Amino acid sequence: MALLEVKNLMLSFAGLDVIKDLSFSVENGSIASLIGPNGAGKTSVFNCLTGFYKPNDGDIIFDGNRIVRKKPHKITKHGMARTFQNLRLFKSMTVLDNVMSGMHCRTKAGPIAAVLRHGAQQREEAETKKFCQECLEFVGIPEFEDHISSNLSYGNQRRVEWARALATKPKLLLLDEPAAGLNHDEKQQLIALIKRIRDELGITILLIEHDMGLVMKVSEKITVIDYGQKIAQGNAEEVQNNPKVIEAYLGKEEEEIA
Amino acid sequence: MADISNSTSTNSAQAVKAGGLMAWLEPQQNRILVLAALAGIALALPLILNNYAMEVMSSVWFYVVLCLGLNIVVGYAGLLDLGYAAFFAVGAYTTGILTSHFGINFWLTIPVAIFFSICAGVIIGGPTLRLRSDYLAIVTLGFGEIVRIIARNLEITGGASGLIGIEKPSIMGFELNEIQHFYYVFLLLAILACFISYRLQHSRLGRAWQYVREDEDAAEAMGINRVGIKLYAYVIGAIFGGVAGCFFAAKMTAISPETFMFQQSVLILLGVVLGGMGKIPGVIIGAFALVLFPEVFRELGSMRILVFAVVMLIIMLYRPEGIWPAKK
Amino acid sequence: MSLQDILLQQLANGLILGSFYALVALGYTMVYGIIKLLNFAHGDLYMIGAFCGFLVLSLISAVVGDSWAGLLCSMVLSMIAVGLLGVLIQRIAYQPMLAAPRLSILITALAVSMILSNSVMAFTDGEFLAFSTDLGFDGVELGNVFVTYTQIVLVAAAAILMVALYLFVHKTLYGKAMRAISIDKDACRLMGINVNKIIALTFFIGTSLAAAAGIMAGSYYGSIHFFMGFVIGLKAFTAAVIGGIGSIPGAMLGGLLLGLLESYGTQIPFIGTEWKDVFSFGILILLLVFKPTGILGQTEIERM
Amino acid sequence: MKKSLFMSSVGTALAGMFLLGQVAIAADLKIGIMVPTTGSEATAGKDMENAIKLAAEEINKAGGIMGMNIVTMTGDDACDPQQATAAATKLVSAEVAAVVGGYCSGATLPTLKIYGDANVPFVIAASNSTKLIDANQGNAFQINSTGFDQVATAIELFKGQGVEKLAIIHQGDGYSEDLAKLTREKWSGMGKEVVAYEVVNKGEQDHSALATRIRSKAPDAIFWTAYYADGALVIKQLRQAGYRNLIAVGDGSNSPKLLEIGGKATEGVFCFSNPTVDYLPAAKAFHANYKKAFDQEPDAYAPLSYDGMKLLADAIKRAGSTDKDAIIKALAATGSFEGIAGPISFTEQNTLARSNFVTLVAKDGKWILAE
Repeated sequence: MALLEVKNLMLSFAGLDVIKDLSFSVENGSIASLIGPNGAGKTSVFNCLTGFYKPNDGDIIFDGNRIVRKKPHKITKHGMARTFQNLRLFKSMTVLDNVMSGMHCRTKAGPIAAVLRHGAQQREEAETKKFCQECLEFVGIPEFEDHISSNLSYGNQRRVEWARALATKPKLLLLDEPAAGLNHDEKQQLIALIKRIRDELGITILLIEHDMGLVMKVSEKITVIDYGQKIAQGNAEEVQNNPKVIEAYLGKEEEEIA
Repeated sequence: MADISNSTSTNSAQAVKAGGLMAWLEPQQNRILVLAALAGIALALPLILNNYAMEVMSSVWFYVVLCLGLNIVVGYAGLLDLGYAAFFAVGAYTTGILTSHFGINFWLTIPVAIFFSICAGVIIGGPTLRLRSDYLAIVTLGFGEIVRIIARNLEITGGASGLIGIEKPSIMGFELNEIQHFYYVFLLLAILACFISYRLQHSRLGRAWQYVREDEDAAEAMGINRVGIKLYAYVIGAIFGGVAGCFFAAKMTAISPETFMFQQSVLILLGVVLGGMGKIPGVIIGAFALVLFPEVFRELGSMRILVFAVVMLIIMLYRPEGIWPAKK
Repeated sequence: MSLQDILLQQLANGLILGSFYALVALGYTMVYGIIKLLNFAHGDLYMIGAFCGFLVLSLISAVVGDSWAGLLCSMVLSMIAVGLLGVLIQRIAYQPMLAAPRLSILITALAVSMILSNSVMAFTDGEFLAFSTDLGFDGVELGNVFVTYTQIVLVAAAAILMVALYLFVHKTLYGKAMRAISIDKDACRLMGINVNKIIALTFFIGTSLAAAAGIMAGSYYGSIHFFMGFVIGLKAFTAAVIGGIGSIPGAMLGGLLLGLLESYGTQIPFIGTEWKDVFSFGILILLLVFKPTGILGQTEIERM
Repeated sequence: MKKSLFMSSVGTALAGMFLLGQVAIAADLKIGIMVPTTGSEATAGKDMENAIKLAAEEINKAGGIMGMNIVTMTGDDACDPQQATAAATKLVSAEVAAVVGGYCSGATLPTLKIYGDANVPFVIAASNSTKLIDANQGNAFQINSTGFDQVATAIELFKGQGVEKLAIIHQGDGYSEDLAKLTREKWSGMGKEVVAYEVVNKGEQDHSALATRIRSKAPDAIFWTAYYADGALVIKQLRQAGYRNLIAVGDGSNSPKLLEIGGKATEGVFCFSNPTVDYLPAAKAFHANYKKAFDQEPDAYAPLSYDGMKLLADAIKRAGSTDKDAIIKALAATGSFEGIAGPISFTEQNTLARSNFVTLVAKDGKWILAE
């Protein structure tokens, strides 16, 4: 059964179609990718999935729930987490505090609990802290938990974002260009990490990526879009040999040169 | 009592202190020592102060409560509220109307005032908290004025002259009618306000406010309902203002709409910003400055707002974290 | 007076009031359009304009008299002076804050507003000053509706200023740069536009329009005081929002609409004048909640 | 307890200051002055302070009261209820024998409880809201005629001018609303019509819509019960809208500024005023002395403030002691005190027994006594 199903998605801004009649699905437990040339509408798809954009038409079914037009925080609570293309950490807060933001939707202590600090609240805080430390350990930076997040290296800041997303206890993890700005070694570690997230934690992954090498290495299913429309779908090999895909990429390159 | 750190919750371990005082204050036991000493001084002040000085000090504690309440909205949640006096008015008028028109015991009016403050917070905040922050500022300003005009126009609120003859509260037959009594009442309220503020700041909710303040979209993506979280801040701030209003009405025994003008809201905001938004000791300093300045510099009294405004501008330009030092 | 006469007279009242709102609303909208700042100090600059005009007029009235010629001279001089003050404020207070969180820049603007009004209060001891001019009460009577020449001249002057602004923004290179900056500041910088200069120019124009409105109001109503900018500042902001903040024709439209709404509002039966402000603020709040883009404003799209 | 070191040191320093302030020199009689010396009403407040100090100086020159020298101490109420309670507590803490002053009724109101609880004699020189009567604990004495008297004076004028339909405008503050309400009650009680009862918001400049609305109701007279600054604008715009009938203004508008701002439009406007120096034959000497001492013209409430101090001295002499109860008793028994603003005696409610209001009319840019 598909964990995520996108049906006939439509999105337009000021009369301009950004996504046109897009349909695709992500199988439970798989690693899937969404690729396409610059400006193809990949991030817009993510924003529709996570509730930041309201699509004009179409349907999104996630884990048996219709989530289209729901608020982002509700979608996160349903079990979909995301990272951002440009880092969006809470810059002046510590790494651990950043990760703890993910646990917010899985905990419930309100203002009265905060003031009384009764047993349940203290247990909840302790559990939150423990789980978030585990998340940091999983992405490999437990030693930085007390550091202010903006003081970390770029690569480590990326890891904080992943840990933060993992702390929401997601079923599906959306990664928006996770390899952007990483060097070769970091990319290798990223590939390993993506696989570990799926294999060890059982979390389904959908990623947007420019780095073809990385996409081809990790993805089991690839959806290619251009101008907001799906032009190809399949495994790495199928997509690589699809003439439409080659045209979309090469054609685009030629335009840029011209 | 818990330690009062001037920082946000968790950046203590790797923090490097700027000043010697701050460094000395770092260990928990030193802080508790200072707090205990300060508590002793505050409790003992009535022994050495005359009535006038005590009147002024009660006013200080009173503004500490109001400023801490607004601090939850402005400092913690990062929302500019220019109509905070409206909540203060809701509390004061609830107590005033219930005691003078219906003869209800003062203490029973407090839960009613809290209920109405919550209602006012939800009515004002509910539809408006999703707005951009500058629109929110204007909307809250508008609501503040609306509340004042309603109080001015209605029969039950005593119209423009307001209410007089509000009963003074008593505890088990002991009537609170001297300034010493109110000094301790307001001191107690201020301590309670500090305690609640501190606990809230260092909680799941307090962190959520900080997330939303730093990056609304990222917070939303992490599963935080930003409108709900802001509403919490707004309503809790409203409760602080409402409760302060109850005691204000009881102490003054007379209230009129002029007390709840836009200038009052600005004054409270000044207190929050001067000392340092979001920091409890900073806000307390702000409240002190607010009340003591016109009393100490009587001849500059009419220039009070001008002086504060200049200081506020300088603070925003050169030291946005306020007078109270921040941990690096 | 017949009902028709009343409605016509209220139309005249509303248009005059609306012209003041529109002139002040333009400054809000221009500044907001270009740096997304709600300039709380704008109403106070209107007040400063009135005081500046008063000062200039009392200095030059010996030479040119305190009738139309004197008024025009003082208006031009104070528009320039207050316009420069606007630029100065932008440079000192707002420029360093552009990258800061929005809360900080809003508080800064509030501080500037308080500094302006409270320093005038300190200078005038909080007194009302009589802005006496020699304009007279003559006018034309149309049926039962009476309009003074002063009122006609005021509306005409406001109209001229607004048309001039519209032409400037839409027909000149500076105007084009202004519109470009409001869309994408960084792109403009890359295209070699001196962004800071254009922002300063915007402040200059917006502020001097407020100053013009201040002088016109001061001489028309006959008194000035330090607090006169507060109410009109709020009303003009409402007007800008009604029209769609960021839109210049919107500010003009919003100003006139609000003026008419207020003057006709007083004729509504059973609702006394004591509820007038609840009525205006209510409109503002409902509008912000349900249609924050106003009549002519455009929806903003924010990218992740 | 949460405070910083900084604050507590400020606190102790202040405490020290307050303590020092309490030391008084023997054989002095300390009298408190409560007026606004800062804020929007500072001008009027300082004027009252001057007049009271002038009276005290004259008494001291003449040998003081029973050999004691009068020392004054000013508490600034800033025309604000909150600051007024602080000022009143300050005066009470300083153990003044009595207090003279009181300008803004709203600020005076909450202080009545403080003075009442301390049983301090309080001569209220200017505040005259009728609300003060109920809050008075018996120790306060109003030497300015209250709103009731002003309403009576106003109604007399309207009746004499043959007015049938009246329009009333106030400004939404306690004082002007009180006056407007009382007038409305009285006028309707006489079986006549109040065709319009309106409010103007403080600080607003354009009242043309209101003027048109009122004109359309065709009243025979309009009564503005609030202050001069907004009053001038309202009158101007009423005239501009073509209203030609009678306009009267309350004592809050009794200022040359009204005529200055309103210009030609205010010609012929009636004003009800408490007695100011210009219309008091007995105040000639005071007028000259005040000008000499302070190099300025005495304002509206200077004569009453002066009388307040003199009355107090008189009462203390009659009481023969500075005992508070004795002074209060003597004040209440005042029978034949001749002040520069006229004779003073009190009703059972401690208000002035006679109306001291006069009717003025604007002529050639000046207020003159109306016939």
